Amino acid sequence: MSTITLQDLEKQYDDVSAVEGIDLEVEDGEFLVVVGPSGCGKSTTLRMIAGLEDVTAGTITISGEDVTARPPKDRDIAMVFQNYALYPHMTAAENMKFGMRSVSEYSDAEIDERVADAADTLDIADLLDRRPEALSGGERQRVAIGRALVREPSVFLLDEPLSNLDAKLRVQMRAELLKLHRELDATTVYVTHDQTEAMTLGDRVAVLNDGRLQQVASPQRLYDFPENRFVAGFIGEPAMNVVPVEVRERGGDVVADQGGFVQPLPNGNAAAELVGQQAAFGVRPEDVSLATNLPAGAATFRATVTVREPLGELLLLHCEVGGAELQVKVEPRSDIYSGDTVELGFDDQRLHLFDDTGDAVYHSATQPDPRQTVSPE
Amino acid sequence: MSTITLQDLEKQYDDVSAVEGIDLEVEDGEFLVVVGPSGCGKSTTLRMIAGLEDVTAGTITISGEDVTARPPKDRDIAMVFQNYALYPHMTAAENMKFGMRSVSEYSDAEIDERVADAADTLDIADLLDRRPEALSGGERQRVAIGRALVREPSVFLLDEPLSNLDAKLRVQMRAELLKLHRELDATTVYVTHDQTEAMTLGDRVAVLNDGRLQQVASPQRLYDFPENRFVAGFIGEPAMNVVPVEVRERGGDVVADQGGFVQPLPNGNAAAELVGQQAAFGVRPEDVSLATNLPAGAATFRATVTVREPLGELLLLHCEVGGAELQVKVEPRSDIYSGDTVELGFDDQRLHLFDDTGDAVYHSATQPDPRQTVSPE
Amino acid sequence: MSTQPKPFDSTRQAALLLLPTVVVLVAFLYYPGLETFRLSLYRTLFLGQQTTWVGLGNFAELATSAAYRHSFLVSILFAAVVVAGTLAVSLAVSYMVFTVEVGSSTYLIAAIWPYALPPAVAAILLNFILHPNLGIFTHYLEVFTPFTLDWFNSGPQAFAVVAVVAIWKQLGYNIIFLVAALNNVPETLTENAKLDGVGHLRLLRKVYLPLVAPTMVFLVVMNTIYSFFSTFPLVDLMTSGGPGDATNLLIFKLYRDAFEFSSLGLASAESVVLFVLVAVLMYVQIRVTEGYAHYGA
Amino acid sequence: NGLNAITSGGSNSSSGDLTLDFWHIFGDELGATLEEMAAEFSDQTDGVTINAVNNGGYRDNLNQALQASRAGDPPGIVQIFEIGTRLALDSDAFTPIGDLLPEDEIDFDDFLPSVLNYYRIDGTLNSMPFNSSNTIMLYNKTAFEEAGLNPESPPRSLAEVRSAAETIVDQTDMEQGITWPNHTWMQVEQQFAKQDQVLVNNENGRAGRPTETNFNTEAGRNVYEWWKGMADAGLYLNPGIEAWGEARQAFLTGKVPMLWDSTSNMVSMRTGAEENGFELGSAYLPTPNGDNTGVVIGGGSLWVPDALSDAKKEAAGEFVAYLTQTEQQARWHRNSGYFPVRQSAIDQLTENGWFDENPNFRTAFDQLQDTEDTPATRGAVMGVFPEARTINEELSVSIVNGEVSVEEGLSRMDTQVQEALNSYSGSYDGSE
Amino acid sequence: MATETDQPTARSARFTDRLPDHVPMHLGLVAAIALMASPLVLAVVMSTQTTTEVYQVTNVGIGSQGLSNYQAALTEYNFTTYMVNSLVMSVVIVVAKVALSLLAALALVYYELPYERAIFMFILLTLLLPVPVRIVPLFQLMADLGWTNTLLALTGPYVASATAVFLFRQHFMSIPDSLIETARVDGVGPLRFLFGVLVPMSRGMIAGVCVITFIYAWNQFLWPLVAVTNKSSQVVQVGIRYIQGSAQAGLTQWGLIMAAAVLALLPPLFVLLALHRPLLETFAIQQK
Ligand SMILES: Nc1ncnc2c1ncn2[C@@H]1O[C@H](COP(=O)(O)OP(=O)(O)OP(=O)(O)O)[C@@H](O)[C@H]1O
Ligand SMILES: Nc1ncnc2c1ncn2[C@@H]1O[C@H](COP(=O)(O)OP(=O)(O)OP(=O)(O)O)[C@@H](O)[C@H]1O
Ligand SMILES: O=P(O)(O)OC[C@H](O)CO
Ligand SMILES: [Mg+2]
Ligand SMILES: [Mg+2]
Repeated sequence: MSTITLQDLEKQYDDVSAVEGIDLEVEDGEFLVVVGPSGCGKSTTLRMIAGLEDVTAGTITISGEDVTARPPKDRDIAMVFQNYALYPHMTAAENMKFGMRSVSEYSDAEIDERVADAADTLDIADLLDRRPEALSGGERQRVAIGRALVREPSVFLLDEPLSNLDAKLRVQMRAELLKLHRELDATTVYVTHDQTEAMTLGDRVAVLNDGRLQQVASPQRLYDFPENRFVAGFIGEPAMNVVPVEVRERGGDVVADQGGFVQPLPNGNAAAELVGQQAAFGVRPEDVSLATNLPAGAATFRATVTVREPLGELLLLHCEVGGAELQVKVEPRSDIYSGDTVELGFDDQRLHLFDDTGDAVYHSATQPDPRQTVSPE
Repeated sequence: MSTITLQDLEKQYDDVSAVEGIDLEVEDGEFLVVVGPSGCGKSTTLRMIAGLEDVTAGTITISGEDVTARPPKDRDIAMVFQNYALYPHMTAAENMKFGMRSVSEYSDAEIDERVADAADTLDIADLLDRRPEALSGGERQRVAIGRALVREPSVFLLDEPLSNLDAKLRVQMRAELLKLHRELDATTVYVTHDQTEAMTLGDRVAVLNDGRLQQVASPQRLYDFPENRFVAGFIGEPAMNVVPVEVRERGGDVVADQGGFVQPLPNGNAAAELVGQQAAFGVRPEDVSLATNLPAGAATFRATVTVREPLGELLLLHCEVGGAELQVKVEPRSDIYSGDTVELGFDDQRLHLFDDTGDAVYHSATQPDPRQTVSPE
Repeated sequence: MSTQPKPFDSTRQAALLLLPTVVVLVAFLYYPGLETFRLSLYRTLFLGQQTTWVGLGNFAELATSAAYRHSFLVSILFAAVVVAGTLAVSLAVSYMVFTVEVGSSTYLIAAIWPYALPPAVAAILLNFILHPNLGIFTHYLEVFTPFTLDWFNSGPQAFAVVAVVAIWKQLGYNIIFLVAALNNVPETLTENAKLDGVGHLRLLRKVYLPLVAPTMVFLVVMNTIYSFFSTFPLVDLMTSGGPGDATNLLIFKLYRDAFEFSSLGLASAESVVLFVLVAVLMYVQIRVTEGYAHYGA
Repeated sequence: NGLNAITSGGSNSSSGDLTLDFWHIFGDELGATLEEMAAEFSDQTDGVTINAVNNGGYRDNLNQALQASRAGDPPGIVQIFEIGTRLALDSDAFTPIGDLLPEDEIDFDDFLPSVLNYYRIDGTLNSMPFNSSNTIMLYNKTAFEEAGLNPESPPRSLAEVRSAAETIVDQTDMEQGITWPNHTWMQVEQQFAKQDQVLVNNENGRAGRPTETNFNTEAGRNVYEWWKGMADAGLYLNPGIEAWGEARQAFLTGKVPMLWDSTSNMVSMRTGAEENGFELGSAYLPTPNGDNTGVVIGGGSLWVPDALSDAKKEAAGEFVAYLTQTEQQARWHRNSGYFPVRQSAIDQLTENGWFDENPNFRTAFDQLQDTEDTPATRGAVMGVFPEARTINEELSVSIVNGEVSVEEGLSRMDTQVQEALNSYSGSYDGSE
Repeated sequence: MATETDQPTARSARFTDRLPDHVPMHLGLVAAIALMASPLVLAVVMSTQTTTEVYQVTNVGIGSQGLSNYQAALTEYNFTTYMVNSLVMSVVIVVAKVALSLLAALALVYYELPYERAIFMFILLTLLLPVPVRIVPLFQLMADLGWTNTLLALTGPYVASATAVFLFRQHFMSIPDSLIETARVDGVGPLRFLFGVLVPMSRGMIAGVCVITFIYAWNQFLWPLVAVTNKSSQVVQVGIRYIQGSAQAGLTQWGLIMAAAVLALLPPLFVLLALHRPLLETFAIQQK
């Protein structure tokens, strides 16, 4: 049973407040990804869990025991660092053994066996005699994971373990990590700033900004029901379009009036209380379509294409409407060029409104699918 | 009239063959992007054009003159480097003037005027007195471009000019570069390893691998009609699925038989000559769909989902079929989990076959749209 | 700099690890250093066996002694010549080593070896090569130029010869640092200048020199310290301070006063003067380098 | 053995086996002779080994000996030049030699009085005279002949030196007329003695601590004005400060016909002249007007450090006595040119016809014999003598090069040496 | 090779194009280096000559003495002893300095240490106290300790050093934090950490410090001159002084002196050439 509980965790450096009160529970066997922009406190949080960083306030519990004051080695954790932290002068095997040798409780035979096991699991048995310099990025990565494995910790902590790899390798290692996690089923906290990693790896994803937890949820829920503008903007590439609108009532419908377009909001009663107020209207580029692709009767409006970016699988249009910019994903082979005027409309099941504090006050989709709110499988 | 012609260009380092015979014509005013994986010879090619690197064999012609043996300063080119190469002890203005001062032909007044013009164009007039350390990444970038501008060269060369910028800024600078190019209309060669940059910036894109030119074409054509497996795999993310098939005839149709699926190939006569042969069958993840989304009567097959990667705007499924893996992009909120069996089918207008040398021998789409083969606008 | 916790926290262990170093420093550096100050207030005879308190008398004596003032001036002049000469020659050589594309590393080794040259050996070699009667350089100098070399008797010539030896010996050290500094200048800056057709001299003056300025400051200080402190063997083996006190550098005078003329107190006062000198130099280095810090690669 | 020596420190002795280092200043043949003598003594003396070590020149030897005494690890016997006598004495680092000598073996009456007088201060003999020299002039008879000068009548006065020099430069290939190392001993100490002028007051420092110096006197000016004139006329070859080797080399290789030199090196000068194929002549040291009150003895004496154990001191005393035995002194003279410090050795050499066969070796001896015993010829005594020499020699360069006038240079010598004297006596709180 | 015949014009054009730029550089370098090396080359030549040959000034051929000047220096003029002494001194200083400085840097960088900055400054400040600034009391101290003429006197004052501590500290601080943190997570002890991680990872730096220290120690002149009065304990640099002095009597034996000088130069030169790579890297850090 290895759960991790953070209670009101805070970290204050001399003049910087890096983490400002985080409450978070990581379940046994869960793969939790912590994501957020650079400097938001991800590493700091992870390092406090590892015991590498003192805690300013709050408590950390691992498997029910308060470890806040314990040195790292007594927390039964293993950590994989961004740059792998392999000792350059030791072979892969020596790297994996070095830490264990510091603990007298293992016999040499035991150590050898564990290393062999880990090497098998990671398919690096024939690399064991090489020094890191003779290993590729992905291989180093696996040795680093192997080093964590041999200690059979109850918790794995990983800090951007893929960010030093090239794009191809990153995709491949991502799949391997998933597979490995499925085999081991160890509680894992994984830090990254890459949203693709976050979305694909996490059972749940914790979004951090400015030292504060923004939202913890399954990946798809995060995408569909961002709890605030930060999450909405951070998850998704290109980012969600967010334009200022006035919420009005028009013929019984609640509408968002931007000037360039007036968009009826379904499930209006959720939005009814906003009537008469300014709000930020959010819609993802893939939820804006050419009028021709919309069901008949949908509200449309005209916009001017300013930039055309063919991305191969799709065409990204930067359009100007009512003084705001909207990015729109359209069919890749569309005959649309900059300067053209296009007729657009929104997918009215994918609209969001944020109030002036940035909190989401309205999603046009009603209920999140229950299967997306719990850990899957 | 500034065209660049590379004829059979080669570059051999002591033990590495960096560029192995490139023939390429860059038209006057064209924005050509050279893209390829790391180490493929992009920078080397660019540096040979600039004269910073000796040529092992071949010739370089600029505006009709053979410049192969000329020193850089006599080639009428300007180059923007990845790290901007600004002199740290000079202000932005001094940086822009330094090179011109080395050439006696300009008077001080002329130099000042040109700098002022360039600064206006780039909107950095109020930064001119600052040292690089006091400029942001994007501003440095612009000063570096400004330094190239003032020389009014007939050719601009840029080597990964955006790679030191953060993601947001990169997108923004991309748009500015496009705008600038439209204003100046100067012949430009732009090196990047980022396919998004290549696709969005280039009038044409030259794909390089292992020192050899793979294909030169407009971005969308590159995406839709890759001339070989390398280009097919390099352009597009995630990469095109490529699985081995046998080409057979079945009831008058030419079909690709993978074992797990048998796919009829439209415009069969193009594929007819392959009948009886092994080939590599290529289809992009977005061109595989759930059977429910296909027109009635389309060929379908069953596959098992092994990995489910929710990417927010879509769901990437890794499926197993006939022993091969297929990546499939489906609706983001689909209720499909790993372990599920799904019914899939291909968009039969987006199929490709490659022979065992990797060359494309068949595209199911017949004619590329003519507007995509010439430089647009 | 980092508030990050350190892996070990036993203060006792740390103290134990530091102990040997601290003991040696206290015993052989701080204690004698302070003792120098104390001794400088005494007049002593015969290697310290007889002492009398004279307060600042020794300093007063130094201040009024024509010989000492002369020695001071000679040392300053010497430092100026050595520093300027060393930097000029090493900058030229370093720039060439840095610029050539072929054989750069071989040239580098061939240029830095004087770093290993013992000053005593340097002195003795040039003593011979520049010998007024036997020196082969002297011979050809006199054959091919109107100059004659008689530095056993000519003060200015002796000064020049010792300076040449001092510069020669110090070249290696300077070239090591300058080539490293030049190599630290991003290559693209050079390439950019090539595109613009910037000439060598202009490139050196306008680009490299400002960029390696912090290294130059560092070298000015190191070379000054060198010319004040490490040139004893040169003077001792080549000129013994002569002729006519022309090469009587402070360090040599200090040695002589202490160990030849047995004036330990006076010599200690001279040491104190030297100490002030190093302190000022170090201070200057820190200040000036800070001023240049923003060019840091 | 280097490793042992460096790790174990100085020479230690155990179980009665005494090893004593004898620090001398000689390299080459002279050093070899001393080593031989030391070895012979060691062979014939049970339990004592003398280890002769060339420890550099006179200045170094004295400095190192004082340093070593200070460090409590002194050598057994130290050779110190004559002008270091006062300093060595004041340092309290040495035992008066008189106390150590085996009474019966030493007959002081047999010693040359001029030598004994030099080293006896306030009635005590502090060190044992061993190698005594004085300054003579060597000249190239062959060159004299070639220039039409009488090789048997060398110049006696400085003016004669100049005219001989001019003639030879005129008549032969030689470009300069004379050389000698810029060395106070020759240009000042001997020249003052010859003119019967004391260098410092209080009877040359023998009647009390000196306080004043007499560089800028007629005696000094006589010499320096002539010297400056020679240099200006290009007749003086300046080999450098205390540059014995340079000067000798210039003379031997035929660059100059005349050389002022110490007698100490007669043997090698004889060989050198033979090798270079000219006939060597020797003469009294010429003086301003041919005056010849006499010379001051030079060379060195042997001192025994006080820090030694009694047994070692005793052994050192025995060795010192051995070195001054008639037999050894005669042998020492034959191998060097230093004149014997004992009459009996001179007698022995005379009897064996040595002086007849080697007239050049007699010159020094005659010059000494002709010397009147005056405060001037007894030589100056001062603690700052080594420093005074440095001052004199440095300023001599300036005078000869014309950077300062003779007057100015000499008066600076007075000022600077007097400053040194003041600070020396000011800090010395020893006897008197 | 084939390209050469394919593209003769291009290639030769290119070559002449580079001529004006690089040929003068090479010429300048060769000249500068030849000038810098000439005294040494001449010394080697002269060291094989007899005194008579030396005195023929323009005779720069290999002399007839062969190596006998070297033999004489080594056997008759004590150079064997001096060289051994220098070597022992230098090696002791190198080993002790590296060991002490590693320990001190370990404490400074990896221990929770009160007054860490103050201690570091305390060590750094000794840069203000080169030997000449403290030579008189240092000599007296050695005398009082009875260390004069011993290895202790020659090495003691040199075995701790601000520079080495500074360099090791700097290097330790450049070791990625994550490596240290890995060790923390594993609970690696200090000595195991030092010898298992720090030392192997600092090999280049240690080699560099060894070269700097060796050359520095070997080249010491003033301090041995003062601290050693006993010839058999003297080091080779001062040995040069003796051999020059001993030639005072007759004709200076320059051949012999040159042989001695070459001997005194060889070890540091060899060390420099063999280990110039780590030396250069180390210097790169020293400058901050
Ligand atoms: N040792 C430290 N001293 C002072 N401030 C620190 C320290 N370490 C981190 N910080 C600050 O704390 C904040 C959070 O840092 P942290 O390393 O946790 O960010 P992160 O989310 O991991 O960022 P990245 O994605 O760039 O790794 C940042 O503002 C950072 O500057
Ligand atoms: N100076 C050189 N000496 C030897 N090989 C070199 C040199 N410069 C480049 N190479 C080699 O030439 C090949 C091409 O290098 P180039 O710099 O052109 O690659 P690139 O496509 O620009 O890669 P990247 O995207 O990483 O910048 C590489 O294999 C590289 O290792
Ligand atoms: O060379 P020496 O031994 O004759 O001595 C000359 C002087 O007297 C030394 O002071
Ligand atoms: Mg981080
Ligand atoms: Mg590149």
